[in-house]
Amino acid sequence: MIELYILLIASIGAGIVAVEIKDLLASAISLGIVGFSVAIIFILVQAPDLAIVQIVVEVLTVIIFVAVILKTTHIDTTLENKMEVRDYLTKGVFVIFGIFFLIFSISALKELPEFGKPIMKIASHYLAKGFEEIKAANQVAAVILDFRGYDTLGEATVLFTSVIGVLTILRKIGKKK
Amino acid sequence: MSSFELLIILPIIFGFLGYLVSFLRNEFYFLGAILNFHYAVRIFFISRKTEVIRKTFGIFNFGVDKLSGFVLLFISLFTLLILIYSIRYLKYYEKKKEYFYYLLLIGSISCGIVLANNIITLMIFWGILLSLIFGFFQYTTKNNSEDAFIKSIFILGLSDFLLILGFALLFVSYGNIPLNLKISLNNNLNILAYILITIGCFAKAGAIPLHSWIPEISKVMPASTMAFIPASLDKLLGIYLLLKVSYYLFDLNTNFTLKNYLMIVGSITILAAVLMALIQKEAMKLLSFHAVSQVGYMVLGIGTGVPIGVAGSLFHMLNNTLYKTSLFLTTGQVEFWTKETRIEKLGGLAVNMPITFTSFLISALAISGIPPLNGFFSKRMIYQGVIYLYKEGNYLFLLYLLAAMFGSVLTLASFLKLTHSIFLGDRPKEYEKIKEVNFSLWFPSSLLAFLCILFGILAIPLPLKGLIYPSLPFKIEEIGFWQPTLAFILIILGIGIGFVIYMWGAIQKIEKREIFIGGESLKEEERHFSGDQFYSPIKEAPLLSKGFEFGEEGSFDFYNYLKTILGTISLLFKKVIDFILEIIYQTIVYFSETFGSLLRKFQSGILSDYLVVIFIGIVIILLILIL
Amino acid sequence: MVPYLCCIILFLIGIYAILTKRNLIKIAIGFCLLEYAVNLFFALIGYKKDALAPIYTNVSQSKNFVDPIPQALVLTAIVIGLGTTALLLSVAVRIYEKYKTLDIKEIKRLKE
Amino acid sequence: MNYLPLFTALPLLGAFLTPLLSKIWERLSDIIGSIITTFLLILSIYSIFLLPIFGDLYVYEIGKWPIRPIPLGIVFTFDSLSLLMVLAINLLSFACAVYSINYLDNYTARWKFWTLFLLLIAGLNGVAITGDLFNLFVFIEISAISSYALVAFGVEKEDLEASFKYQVIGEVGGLTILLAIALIYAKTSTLNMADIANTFLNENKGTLFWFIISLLTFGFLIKSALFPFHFWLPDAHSQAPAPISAILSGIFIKTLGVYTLFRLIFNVFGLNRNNAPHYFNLLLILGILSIIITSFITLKQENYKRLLAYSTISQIGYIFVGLGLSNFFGIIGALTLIFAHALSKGLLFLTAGSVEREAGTLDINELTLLKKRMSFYGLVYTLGALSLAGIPPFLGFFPKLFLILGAIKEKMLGLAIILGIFSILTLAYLLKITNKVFTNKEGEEVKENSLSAISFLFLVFLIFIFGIFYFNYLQPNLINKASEVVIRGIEYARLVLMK
Repeated sequence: MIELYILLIASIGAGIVAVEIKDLLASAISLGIVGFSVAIIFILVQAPDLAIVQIVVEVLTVIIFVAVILKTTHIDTTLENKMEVRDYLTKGVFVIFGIFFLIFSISALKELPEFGKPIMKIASHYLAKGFEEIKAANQVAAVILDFRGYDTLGEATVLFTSVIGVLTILRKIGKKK
Repeated sequence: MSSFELLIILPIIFGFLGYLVSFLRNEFYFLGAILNFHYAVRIFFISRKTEVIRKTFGIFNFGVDKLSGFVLLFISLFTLLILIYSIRYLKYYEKKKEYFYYLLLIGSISCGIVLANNIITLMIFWGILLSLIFGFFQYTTKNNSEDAFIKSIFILGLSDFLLILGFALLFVSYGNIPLNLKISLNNNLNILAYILITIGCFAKAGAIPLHSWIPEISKVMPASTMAFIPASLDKLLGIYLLLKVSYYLFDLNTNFTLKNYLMIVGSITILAAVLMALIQKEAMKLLSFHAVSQVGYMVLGIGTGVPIGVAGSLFHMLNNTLYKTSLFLTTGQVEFWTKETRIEKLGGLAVNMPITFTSFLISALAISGIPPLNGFFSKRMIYQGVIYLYKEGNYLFLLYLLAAMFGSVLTLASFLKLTHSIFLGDRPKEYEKIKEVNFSLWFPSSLLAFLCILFGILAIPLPLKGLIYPSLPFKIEEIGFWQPTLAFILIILGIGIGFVIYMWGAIQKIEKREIFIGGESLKEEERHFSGDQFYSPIKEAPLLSKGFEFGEEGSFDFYNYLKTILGTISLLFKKVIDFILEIIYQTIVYFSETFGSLLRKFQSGILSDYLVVIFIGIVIILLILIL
Repeated sequence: MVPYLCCIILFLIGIYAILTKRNLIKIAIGFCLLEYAVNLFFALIGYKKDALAPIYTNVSQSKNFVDPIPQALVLTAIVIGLGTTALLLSVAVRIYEKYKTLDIKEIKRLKE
Repeated sequence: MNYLPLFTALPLLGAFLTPLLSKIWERLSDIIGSIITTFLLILSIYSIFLLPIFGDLYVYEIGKWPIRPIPLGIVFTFDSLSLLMVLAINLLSFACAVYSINYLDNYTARWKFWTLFLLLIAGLNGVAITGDLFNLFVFIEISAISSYALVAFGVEKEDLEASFKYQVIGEVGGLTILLAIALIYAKTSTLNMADIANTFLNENKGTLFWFIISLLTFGFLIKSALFPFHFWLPDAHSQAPAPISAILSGIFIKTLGVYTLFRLIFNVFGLNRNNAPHYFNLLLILGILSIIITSFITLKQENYKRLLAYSTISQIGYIFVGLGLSNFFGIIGALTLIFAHALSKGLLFLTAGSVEREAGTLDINELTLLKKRMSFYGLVYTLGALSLAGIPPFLGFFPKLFLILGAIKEKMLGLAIILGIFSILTLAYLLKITNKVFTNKEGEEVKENSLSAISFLFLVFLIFIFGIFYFNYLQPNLINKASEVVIRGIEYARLVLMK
C-alpha cells in the first residue's frame, strides 16, 4: 500500500501549496491536484464509483474556481499585508487547536478498528442479500438507489437547492426600491 | 355559570363590546363595571353566610372566605367609582377606549387574584395583572416618559418575579396547595419563600425600599390612574396577599424574627416616606409619598401578630384606600380646571370648589388620624397592637411606636401644608372664574369622604364588627376603647404640634409688606404666597451644621431644631434609600453600558475573530469532555 | 491508523486556511480541503484489505468485498460539498462586486 | 401513519414544481407555497391525534427494508419529541408562508423565494422525523444551504456579508458533524440511531466516545448559536427577509441545534446527569453565559431586528440551561421554551417586516421620529414580547417557571434568581421597542394588510390559547410525553428496534 501513503502525502503537500500560494489560479490548480489524488486514492481503496464522481466533481469545482477567479482577481493581495497582532493571535489559536485536536484524535483513532479491517455489520447483510434480492451487480448502486434511496433523493435535493441558491444570489437586483 | 365566573368574565366581555362599539362605549363599560359590582356584592353576602366555598376548573381553584369577600367588594367598588370618574375626567383623552378596557380588565383580574385559592391560580392571575398594568401604563402616560415607565416596569416586574419565585419554591416542596394551610415558618426554605413573597407584596403595596415606582409614575400619570392603581387597587391586593400569606398560608406567629422584619420595614416606610413627602412641591408626588407612608402602618400592624394590630392594619388598608383615593381624585378635580398640580401655583380654591374642598379636607383629616374620622381608629388599633408587644417581651415595640406616632404627626403637618396651599391662602388671579366640577367627577370622591366619616363615627358596629373582625382567623379581644392610653396622648400632642406649625404658617401669610425688586414695588397680584415654602428649609438643610445656620436665623427655637433633625433624617433616607433602590437598576444599566460595550467589541465584524473564539470554544469543549 | 491521521492533517490544513487566510477564495479552498479530508476519511473506513470493489462480475465470485455503505455515503457527501462550494463562491463573487475586495477584514459593515 | 414521508415529500414536491409552474403565472408559487404549508399543518395536527394510537412511537421503514433483525434501510422514527418539533415547525411555517405572500412584493424573483422556503421546511421536517444519522446530516445540509441562500435573498451589501459569514461558520459546524458521523460509523458500522445507541451501550466510554461527543456538540452548538458560537446569528437573522428571520430564529436553530442535541445526547449516547455531570455542567454554564452576555449586548442595540436576533441567543441560553439541568422540570422548561419561543419570536420578527415596509428603516432612533401610527403592530408586538419575557397568561411564562423550578430542584437558587432577573431584562429591552416605536405617536394610522394580519392573529391566538390551556392541554398531551422521550434516554433504542 505504499502508493496510498505517497498519494496521501502528495495531497497534503498540494493542500499546503493551495493554501499558501499567492497566485489564486495556481492555488485552484493545486486544489485540483488534491482532488485528483483523492480520486486515485478512491481507486486504490476499491471505490471506482467514487473515483468517477470525484473526478467529475473535481473538474466542475476547478472550473467554478477558475471562473470566479477570472471574474474577480487572481492575486491574493491579502498576503502582502503586514502581520498584525490579530494575525499572530489567530495563528496562535490555530496552533493550540491543532495540537489538541491531533493529540485527541490520535488517541481516539486508536480505539477505531484497525485500518483495512472494517466491522461491516450492516454491509455484510447487504452483500449477502444484495445480488439475490435486487439483482444489482454494483453493490454501491444498490445501496444508494435502494437501501438508502432516500439519501440519494436528499443528495439530488441538495444539488437542486444549491443551484436555486446560486441563481438567487447571482440576481442583480434583490429588493424593489 | 355561577357568580364566580360571571364576576370575572362579564366585565371582560362587556369591555370588549365597548371597545368595539364606539357609540355605546361608555354604556358598555359602565354596564361591565356595574355587573362586576353586582356579583361582587352577591359573593360578599354569600361569604358572610357560609364558611368557605370552593369551585374548581381544571387546575384553577377559586374560593371565597370572609376576608376575600370583603376585599372583593371593595375592589369592585373602586373599579366602578373610578370608571365613573374617569369617563368625565378623561373626556378629551386620546386613547380612552384602550384605557377603559384596561381598567375593566384590571378590575376583573384583581377579583380573580382575590378569589384564587391555590398557588398556580394565584401566580397566573398575578402575572396577568402585571401584564395588564404594563399595558395600562402604556396607554395612560401623559407624555414621552420612558424613564418612569421602564423604572416602574423594572421594579414591578422584578418583585413580581420574586413573588412568583417564592410561590415556585412552595410549589416544588408542597405541590399545588391551597392558600390556607397555616404552614409554620420554621425551615429555611419556607422562610425564604415567605420573604420572596413579601417582597412582591411590598412592591405592589409600595413599601420601602420598593416604593419608588409610585412617586415616579405620579409625574406622568393622570389622577385617575394614580387613584386606581397605587392608591386603591394595589393597596388592597398587596396588603390582602401579605395578610393571606402571613396568617393563612403560613403562620407568622411561629417566627419571631420575621415579625420584626415586617415591623422594621413598616416603621422605616412610615418615617422615610413621610419625610420625603414633607419636601415635595408637587401635589401628586406628595400624595404618592403619603400613599407609601400609609403602607408602613399596615405592614407594621400585620407584623405585630397581635389580633388587634392585624385587625387594625386590615382596617387601615380599607380606610387608606378610601381617603387616599379620595385625595387623588380631588386633586385631579383641581387639576381638571387648573391644569396644574404644582403647589406653589395653586391657592384659595376653597371658595370656587366647595364640594371638592370638603371632600379633600375630610380625607386629609382622616389620613392625619384626627378623631372621630376613620384614620384615627385604625391607627389607634395598630398602636394598641404595637404596645401589646410589650407583653410578649419584644422591647423594640417602643421604636415602632415612636416611628408610627411621629409619622402620624408629620402626616398631619404635611397635609396642613397641602390643604392650605391648594384651597386656602391667596388665590392666583387666573383661577377666579373656576367653578365646581361636574357631578360625575365629585360624586366618587364625596362618596369616599362620606364613607370616611361613616366608618369613623360608626367604626365599631359597621366596619369593624361587620367587615374586619369576621375576616380574620383569630378572636379579637377589645383592648379598652376610650381608655386614656399613651397613644391618645401622643395623638393630641401630634395635633398640637401640627397646629403650632399651622399657626406659624398662617402668621407668615398674614404678614404683608411691600416688596421691592430692583427698586420697584411689586404689584399685589404678583405677590402670591403659597404654602409650599412651609418646609422647604428641610430640603435645604443637608447636614446638621447647615441646619444650625438656619437655627441662627430663627434664633434657635424649637421648630428650627426639629427642622434640622428632620432634615438630616430625611436626607439620610433620601440618600440611603434612593441609593439602595437605584443601585440594582443602575448596576444593570452600568453593566450594560461598560460590560456591554466591551462585549459588543467582540462582534467586530471580522470573520477571523469569530472563528478564533469558536475554535477556542472547541478546544475548551475537548479539554473538558476528554480530560 | 496512519492513513486516518493523514486525513486529520488534511482536515487541519483546511481549518488553517479558513482560520488564518483573509482572502475569500482561499477560505473557499479551505472548505474544499475540509470536504476532501472528511470524504477521504469516510472512504478509508470502508476499505478492507485484499478485498474487491463491491461489484459482481460473475455469480460464483467470492463475496470478499469492501464496505459499500461508506462509498454510498461519500457519493452523497461529495455532491453536497460541490453544492456548498458553489454557493459560497457565488456569494464571494457578489461580495467582490459590491465591496471591490476579497479581503475578509474589509468586509465588516455588520458589527456590534 | 404511513403518510410520514409526506412531511418531507410534500414540500420537496412543491419545491420542484414551483420553478416549473411559476413560468406560467408567477403568483402560482404563492398558491403552491401556502397550500403546501397548510397541508403540512393539517398533517402535523392530525398526527397529534394519531400518534397515541400507535403507542407514541411510529417507525416508518422506507423502501420496506425491515428494521428487524438488522436495520437495513433508512427509517423515520416519529415519537412525541418529533411531534413537538414538527408541530412547532409547521405552525410557524404556515404563519410565515401566509405572511410572505404580501411581503414578497418588496423583492424580485418570487418563485426562487418559494422554492428555497419549501426546501427549508422540507429539511427541517426531515431533521425532526428521521431516525438515521446520515439522513439527518443530509436534511441538515438541505435546510442549511437553503437558509444560506435565503439570508442573502435581498442581495444587498450587508445581506451578502451576513450570508458569507454564516456559511463559513455554519459549514465548519456541518463538516465537523460529518466527521463525527464518520467516526461513529467506523466504530459501530451502522447508521440507524437506535442501533448506534445499542452498540454504544455495550462499549466502554473511552476517548473515542468523548471525542465524537465533543465534535457533535461543537457542530450542534454552532448550529444552535449558543455563546461563544453565536457570532453568525445576529448578522444572518437580522439581514434575512422577515419571514425567514422568523423561521430561522423561531425554529431553525432549535431543530438543527437543540433538537438534534437532545436526540443524540439523551437517546443515542444515553448521557444523563448521573453518568456525565461535567457534560451537562458545561452546557449549563454556556447557557448561563449566553443569557447574561447577550442580554447586556441587547440592551444597547439600536436596530429592531438585530435586537430581536440577540434576544434569540439569550433565549437559546435558557433552553440550554434547561438541558443542562436535565431534571424533569428543566427538560419540560426547555421543551416548552422551544415551542413558546418559536411562536413568539416568529411573531416579533414578522412585525419587524411590516414595520420595515411601512417605515423603510429599522433603526429604532429613526423609527421614534417617524410620523406614523402603527397601533395594531404595536399591540401584536407587545403581546409577543410579554410572552417572550415570561409574563402569564401567555405561553412564555410556563417555560421560565419550569426552568426556575428546575434550578430550585437542583438547589441552585442563584441560578433561579439569574433566570428571573434576566427575564425581566428581556422585558425591558423588548419593551424599549414598544415604547420607542409604537406608543405616543402622532400622524396617520397605517392601514392593515389582511394577510399579514391573519398570520399575526394566528400566532397571537396560539400564544394566548396555549398559555391559557397550558396545564389543561399542552403540557399533559405534548410536553410531558416529549419530555418522557428525553428522560427515558437509551430506552429509545429498545422501543424503536422492537417496533
